[in-house]
Amino acid sequence: MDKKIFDMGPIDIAWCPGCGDYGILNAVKQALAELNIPPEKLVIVSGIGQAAKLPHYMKTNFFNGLHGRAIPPATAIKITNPELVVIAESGDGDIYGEGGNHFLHAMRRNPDITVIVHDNMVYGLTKGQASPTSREGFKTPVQVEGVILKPFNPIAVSIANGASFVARASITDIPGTVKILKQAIQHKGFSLVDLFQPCVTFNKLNTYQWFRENTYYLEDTYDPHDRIEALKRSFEEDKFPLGVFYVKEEKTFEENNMAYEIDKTPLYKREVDLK
Amino acid sequence: MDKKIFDMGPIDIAWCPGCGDYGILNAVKQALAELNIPPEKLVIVSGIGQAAKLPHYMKTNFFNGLHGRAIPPATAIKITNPELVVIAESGDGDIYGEGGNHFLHAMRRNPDITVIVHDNMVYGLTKGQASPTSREGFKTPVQVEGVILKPFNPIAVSIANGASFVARASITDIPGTVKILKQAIQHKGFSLVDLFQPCVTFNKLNTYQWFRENTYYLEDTYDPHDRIEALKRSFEEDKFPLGVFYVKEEKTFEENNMAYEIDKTPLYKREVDLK
Amino acid sequence: MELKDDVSIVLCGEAGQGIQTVERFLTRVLKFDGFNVFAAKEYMSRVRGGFNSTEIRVSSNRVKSFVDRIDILVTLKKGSIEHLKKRVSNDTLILGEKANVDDGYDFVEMPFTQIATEIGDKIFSNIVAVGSISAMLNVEFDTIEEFLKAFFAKKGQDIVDKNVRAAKKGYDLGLELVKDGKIKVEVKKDKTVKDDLIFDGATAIGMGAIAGGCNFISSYPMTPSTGVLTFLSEHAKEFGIVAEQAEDEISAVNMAIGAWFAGARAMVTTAGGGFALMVEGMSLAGMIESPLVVNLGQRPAPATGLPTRTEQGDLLFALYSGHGEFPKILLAPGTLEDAFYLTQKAFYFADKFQVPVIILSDQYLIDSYYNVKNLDLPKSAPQKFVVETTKDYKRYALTQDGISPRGIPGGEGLVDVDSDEHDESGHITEDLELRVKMVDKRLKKFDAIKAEIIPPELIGSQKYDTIVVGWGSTYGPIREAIEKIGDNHTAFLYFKQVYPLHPDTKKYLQSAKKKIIVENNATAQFAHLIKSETGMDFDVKILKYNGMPFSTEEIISRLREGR
Amino acid sequence: MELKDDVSIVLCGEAGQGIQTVERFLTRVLKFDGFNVFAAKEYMSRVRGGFNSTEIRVSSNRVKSFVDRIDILVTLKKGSIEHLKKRVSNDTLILGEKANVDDGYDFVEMPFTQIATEIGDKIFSNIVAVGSISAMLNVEFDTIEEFLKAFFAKKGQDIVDKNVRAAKKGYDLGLELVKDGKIKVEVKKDKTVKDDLIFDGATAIGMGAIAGGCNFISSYPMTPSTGVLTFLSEHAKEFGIVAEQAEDEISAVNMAIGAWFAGARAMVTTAGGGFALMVEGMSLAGMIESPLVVNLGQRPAPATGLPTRTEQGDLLFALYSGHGEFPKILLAPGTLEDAFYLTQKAFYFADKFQVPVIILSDQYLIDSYYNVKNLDLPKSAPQKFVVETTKDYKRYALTQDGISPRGIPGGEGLVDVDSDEHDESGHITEDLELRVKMVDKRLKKFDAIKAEIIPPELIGSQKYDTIVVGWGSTYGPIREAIEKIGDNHTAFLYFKQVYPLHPDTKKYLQSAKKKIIVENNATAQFAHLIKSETGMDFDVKILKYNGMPFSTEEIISRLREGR
Ligand SMILES: Cc1ncc(C[n+]2csc(CCOP(=O)(O)OP(=O)(O)O)c2C)c(N)n1
Ligand SMILES: Cc1ncc(C[n+]2csc(CCOP(=O)(O)OP(=O)(O)O)c2C)c(N)n1
Ligand code: SF4
Ligand code: SF4
Ligand SMILES: [Mg+2]
Ligand SMILES: [Mg+2]
Repeated sequence: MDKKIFDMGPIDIAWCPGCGDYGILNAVKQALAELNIPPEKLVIVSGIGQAAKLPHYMKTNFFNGLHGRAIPPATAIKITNPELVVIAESGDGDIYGEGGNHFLHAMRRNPDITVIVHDNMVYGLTKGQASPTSREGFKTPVQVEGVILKPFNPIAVSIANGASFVARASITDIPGTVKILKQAIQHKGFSLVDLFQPCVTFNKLNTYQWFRENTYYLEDTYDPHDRIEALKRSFEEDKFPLGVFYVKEEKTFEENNMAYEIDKTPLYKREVDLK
Repeated sequence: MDKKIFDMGPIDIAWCPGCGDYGILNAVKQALAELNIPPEKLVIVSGIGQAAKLPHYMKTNFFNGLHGRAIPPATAIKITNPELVVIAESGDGDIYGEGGNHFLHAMRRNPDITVIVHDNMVYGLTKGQASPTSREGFKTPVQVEGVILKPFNPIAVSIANGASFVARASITDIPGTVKILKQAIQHKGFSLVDLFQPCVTFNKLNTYQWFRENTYYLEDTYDPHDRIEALKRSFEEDKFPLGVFYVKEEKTFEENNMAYEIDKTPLYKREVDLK
Repeated sequence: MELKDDVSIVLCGEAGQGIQTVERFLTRVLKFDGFNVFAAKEYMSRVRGGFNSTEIRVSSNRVKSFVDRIDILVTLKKGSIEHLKKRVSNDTLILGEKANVDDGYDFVEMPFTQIATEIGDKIFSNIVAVGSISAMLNVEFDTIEEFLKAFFAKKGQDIVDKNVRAAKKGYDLGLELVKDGKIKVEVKKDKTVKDDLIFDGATAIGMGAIAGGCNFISSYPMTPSTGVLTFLSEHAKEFGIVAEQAEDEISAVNMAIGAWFAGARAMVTTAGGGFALMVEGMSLAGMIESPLVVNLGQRPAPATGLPTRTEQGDLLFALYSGHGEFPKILLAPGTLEDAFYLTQKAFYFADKFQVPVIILSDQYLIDSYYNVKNLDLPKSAPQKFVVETTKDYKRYALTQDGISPRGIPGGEGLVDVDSDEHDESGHITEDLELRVKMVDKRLKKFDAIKAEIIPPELIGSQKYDTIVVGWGSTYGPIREAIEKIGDNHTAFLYFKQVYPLHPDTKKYLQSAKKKIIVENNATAQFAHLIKSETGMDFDVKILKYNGMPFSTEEIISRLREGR
Repeated sequence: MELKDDVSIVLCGEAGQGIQTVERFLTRVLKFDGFNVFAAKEYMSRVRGGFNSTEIRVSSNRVKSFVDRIDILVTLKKGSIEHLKKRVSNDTLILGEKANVDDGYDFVEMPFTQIATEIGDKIFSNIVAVGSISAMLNVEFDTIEEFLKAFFAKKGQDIVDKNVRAAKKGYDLGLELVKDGKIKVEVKKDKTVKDDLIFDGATAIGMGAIAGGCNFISSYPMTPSTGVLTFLSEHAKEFGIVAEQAEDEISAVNMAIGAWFAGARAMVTTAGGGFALMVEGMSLAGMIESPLVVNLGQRPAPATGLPTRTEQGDLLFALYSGHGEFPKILLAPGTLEDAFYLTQKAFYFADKFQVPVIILSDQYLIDSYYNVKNLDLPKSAPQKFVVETTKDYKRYALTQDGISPRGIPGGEGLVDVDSDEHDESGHITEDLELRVKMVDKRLKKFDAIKAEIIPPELIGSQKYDTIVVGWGSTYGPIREAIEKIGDNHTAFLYFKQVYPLHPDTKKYLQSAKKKIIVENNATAQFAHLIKSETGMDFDVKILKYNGMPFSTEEIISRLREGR
């Protein structure tokens, strides 16, 4: 399938020139096209932020909800209509900060959704405050002497918390990112892709160059089925590993749900029978 | 110091006869007494639930706030007056469920507070629905065919998320619990004690006997400074290890805070100087 | 003592003693035997100990109200009489075992436990009690036996037998009292009542939801609203309902909105504190024009307040919930029948107008039950307002009435919704003229909504000079009070939809010399709302906010005192 | 063209082009040179691109209002004129570089970039522009030079020189226009203005907080409220303020309440969506009687709405925020001075009455600034109402006025607070009589609060027959409009405290033949509130809800048209 099918034609995109989000928009379209997922069968759920504007820039069904709240509607949409491909996509502040509790518990349900986090280590739309993944010492108008909180490690926490697919990508390598996104979307169950994205305007610390210099791919021999090994690698921060850290097969929220025990027709197609 | 100093005298306690919370109340008083912490210098912050009623049953300053919200006030109280010993204590549903986002991010600040979670693997006060730590298959009036979510593992998540002190205890052994509580309170920084507590009324699965049979203490030779080792042990669930899984020395939120950079007097004692 | 046509039996003891069981058995047995029954409970926020009580009214006519009067008090724990002292009078017949009766009161010894132990286990004492009380009310023993057999069938013959024996012993005990003339009860039976339904408010709302096509509920447990989640969970499999306990109320409301987006019919059930966490979601529903049904089970606040008590304190909070300006609908059932019909209607309103609909219930309504002469279930599946989408589909197409045809993803067209201000296709916009169009569009829906407002019911004299206004769960006591007062110049105006306010409201009030509002709160919130809409004041405000519902007697006396 | 006494200069270009810089420099330079300045910005929710504009009014008298009129438009991007077309007239002098001017408009070529490049870098073009505009207003060049030297000192001599050269070139360019008679501006200078302060609404609120003794702020970033968090963060070290960015708004509000409990003076700053997540905390503050100060920076909603625009749409939402019934106070500054004094006052109210106090600001107020003739800072540290506790201390001791002396932990006594209903010592209770006492206690505080309500200000004719009512940020345009209309029968009643409503409100309204409300929202929320309290209606409702503030001209014409 040609990724043009997702193109909006000439529109005004609100992102800064050079923003990593353009690359992500491309990679997402590419991955979906290669997987032959048509816009009509796709729903992208986002919160609020620069990252969360992504669905506005491609042809798809979308639910651009509240800041921090992309995952609950995504979970509900998937179980209401399992025939849809559901992607929750937003920023690091949105999903790990405001939405942290949903992030934590959604993976326990293991709905078959893909969560893509534009991790630019900053709050972009609100003009540059620290995000949960901001590095210690990162200076901002609010963290005037630099961040004193330990950065949140989404990879380690997700693995420890039993997520069934955990990966990290960096948009500094689009083809590599497309490959990872495809695996994530194809994975049956909750999949997380923490996606490094340079914010050229508010994050002068974690730039394209920084991400290039501070990342590398897990070697081909790496086995993503060993949880402890995955955790070891997730703690590496001198250079951040990219790739799929951890995968496990597990029944999904939809498969386990009582509503689908007797009848498999999607919820939205059913009629109540009051007898 | 004699733990009687915390006694309220004859009061009507709302807990069920035989509830593990009585043991916790005892253990907490005992630990505080052995550490010579007088009621006036102590603040217990709790949320809402059976566990959260604890501060009402002992002489202490307390802030019995909202369900799920024990940790934010505890963090604020400690930094406003670092001279106080601050304990946040509540139920598993309260701290891991409703309050999950605060749990996740508070440890990144590393305030010098102790978080004690009465982990009875059920929502007690609301009459027996599943909590985040409920075991798969646990049947309740809401989870009629049994819990389908993977149980939340507070120990693993806390270690992965960089908490500076992570321990588990079981009130089926009060002396052992007192020992762990003392270490937690003495630890300078954020300390978590996930405390197994039988709910004799609504949890017929995880009983006193179950907790006794399914727990054991980490061996004396165990070194709590190795994060990977700690994680390995945190995943053991055939029998749950008790004791201190992980410890690390780290500057606290109070020590790092700009408000205390120039002047060390507790916030509450200061006067603004408008020059 | 002699009791005629209307008997109030109260059981009081501690949490965990099985009062609920007695209540459940007794009310059902009585109904099966042809009695009209009403039951309401009052309990503490604890699982064991303390003092809980249940009132069971048995009556020759249908009754739907709580009364203070206690004709027969069965005390299961010392301290019960003290706990109920305001309601116990010299006419109250006290039954119980010596150990469980407060000192200094005449009572009739009822050796429930002793009998139970003889049969084999203390736990049978509840059944013994059921037997005794049934006898006093001259219930046929067969009815009891039949009921127990059916109820315990699965438990095996032995259990059945023991329970029947226990009931029989208790029954005989009761008969003695009657023989000894200690008590004489004359309440008419009505064979047809046998086939009535009997359920509580939580069930009424749950059934109404199913009738309204609800197939998704995401909620977080919170007294007194949890019963609705439990009810729908129990029926999840048979009706194909996704019943999810969310990690918090924020997730619950955002899941429900997501579910509607994909084509489900979703609701949430919660209480004030949980609803407080949902108000951002209310605003989201308002902006993306999503249907949403909320059962807001009110309880005394602020904050945690009195978790297991009742109050009508969240009306204005619910009315203005959510930042910004958008339409919403507030319903307030005063009877179990209305709880059923209004919940069903809530789904219709939500779906048709694409707005959030809040059902303002409360602990009193949710926990009380009585026999209902069957509900007329919808003949057909509920009307749905979802349209098939075509290639050129625009979710927010500007229309005459402001309502844009609502499609769901999966069809030909793309369905895009946005919490930012958006254009017709659902895409974010900063076009300030479009902003105005969209605000007008959303607010215009009020006109359509107003065309279908459920009118208030006028009860009592049509040529009134005194009008008593009430909303929601105060219906029972007010109605009974008005009937008991029975003069020809007082009427009761019962609002089951409190917002938008029905246009006739002003007319109704203007034709009264004296206007009285009755509310189960401290600040007369509905009076405030009425004034903000009509400019009219009430002469008398009868308010109650100690956590208990109004009783019939209380309304009568306060109407007489006029305060 | 000739301009006298009041000039409106608008700069328009895309986000990231440095309009903010020009604004900051120009306003300060002008003030230093003795001009009264006012500036307000209008921007899109994006970091780069789009169209943002800033209006700078330079005037012989102090001005505090946005005007539609544009005398001089500096366009920095093609499309700017289109973006502002409603405000551009034939009298508008358009300045810019050909490439940045929409086709078909007369304009004066200003080679800002070219000059800048000559100097060494395009970035200097902003300074060139500052120079040119200054010249047209006949600012002394020394003032500019002085300012630039001070401003760039740290950056080193070379940067200073280049900027001064850029400014000079721009200045000469401006002078030419004046010489060529292309423009002639006569605005009086006032030497004393030189020493005025100049700051925006966010700073005013931040300074007011510090003056009120604020030493703790926990918040989550949200436009337009973030500036207050930023301001206090910048001053955290010097004033000893804990300024914490919370993980979410729920944490923020619960931290703030915890901080007050331990003895800090805390506030939160947020917008509607964030406040929605804080309303449970509002209820908590109400129940445990904790002081709390909230800056609610309003913006167009529902939901995300128009994040960077302005609106007054959260009044009723804020008023009834939080489940249950408890007192709160709502303040609404209309000027920067009031933003300062009211925020300071908010801490006094919160601490004295132990209630939450909400400051209803908005994007327009927060982002606009003008020169202020110094604020009188409190001579002494703010009054505090915290008491030393003794052994027998009871946090909720029942008192005459309902206010219990508030102690903090660390003293002799124990300080216990509980979100459940509680007894005097703060312990959970189910005593229903005590419940009533505690509800009465909390509500009784209203009496004390009402004794200190800040009265509305009557502006204009004292013998009015037409009264125009406004609240908060509409002050500027309404006041200027009334002054310009200048008849002797119209008055403006400005409310800076909107709740509780001042008792004279009714009197003020009754003495008018015609009552007009002006609100920056779609549903006239304040009119609604006034009616619910006084029963009085407004004859005319002048509402605006496209995300822009009212302009002086708009108020004038709509007052004339009466709609
Ligand atoms: C409840 C709520 N709080 C705060 C905001 C303001 N807000 C909008 S986007 C954002 C954070 C953006 O950061 P991130 O999620 O990392 O996305 P990015 O812009 O960096 O892509 C915030 C705090 C909001 N819209 N809603
Ligand atoms: C916002 C909010 N949601 C829900 C509730 C209802 N509630 C009270 S306690 C509780 C959970 C109790 O479980 P847990 O925290 O594990 O404590 P336990 O009773 O088991 O000790 C809930 C859901 C509440 N009080 N507030
Ligand atoms: S601010 Fe940062 S994240 Fe946002 S669009 Fe610009 S570069 Fe991208
Ligand atoms: S319900 Fe469970 S947790 Fe609560 S008091 Fe009883 S035994 Fe303890
Ligand atoms: Mg980000
Ligand atoms: Mg629990």
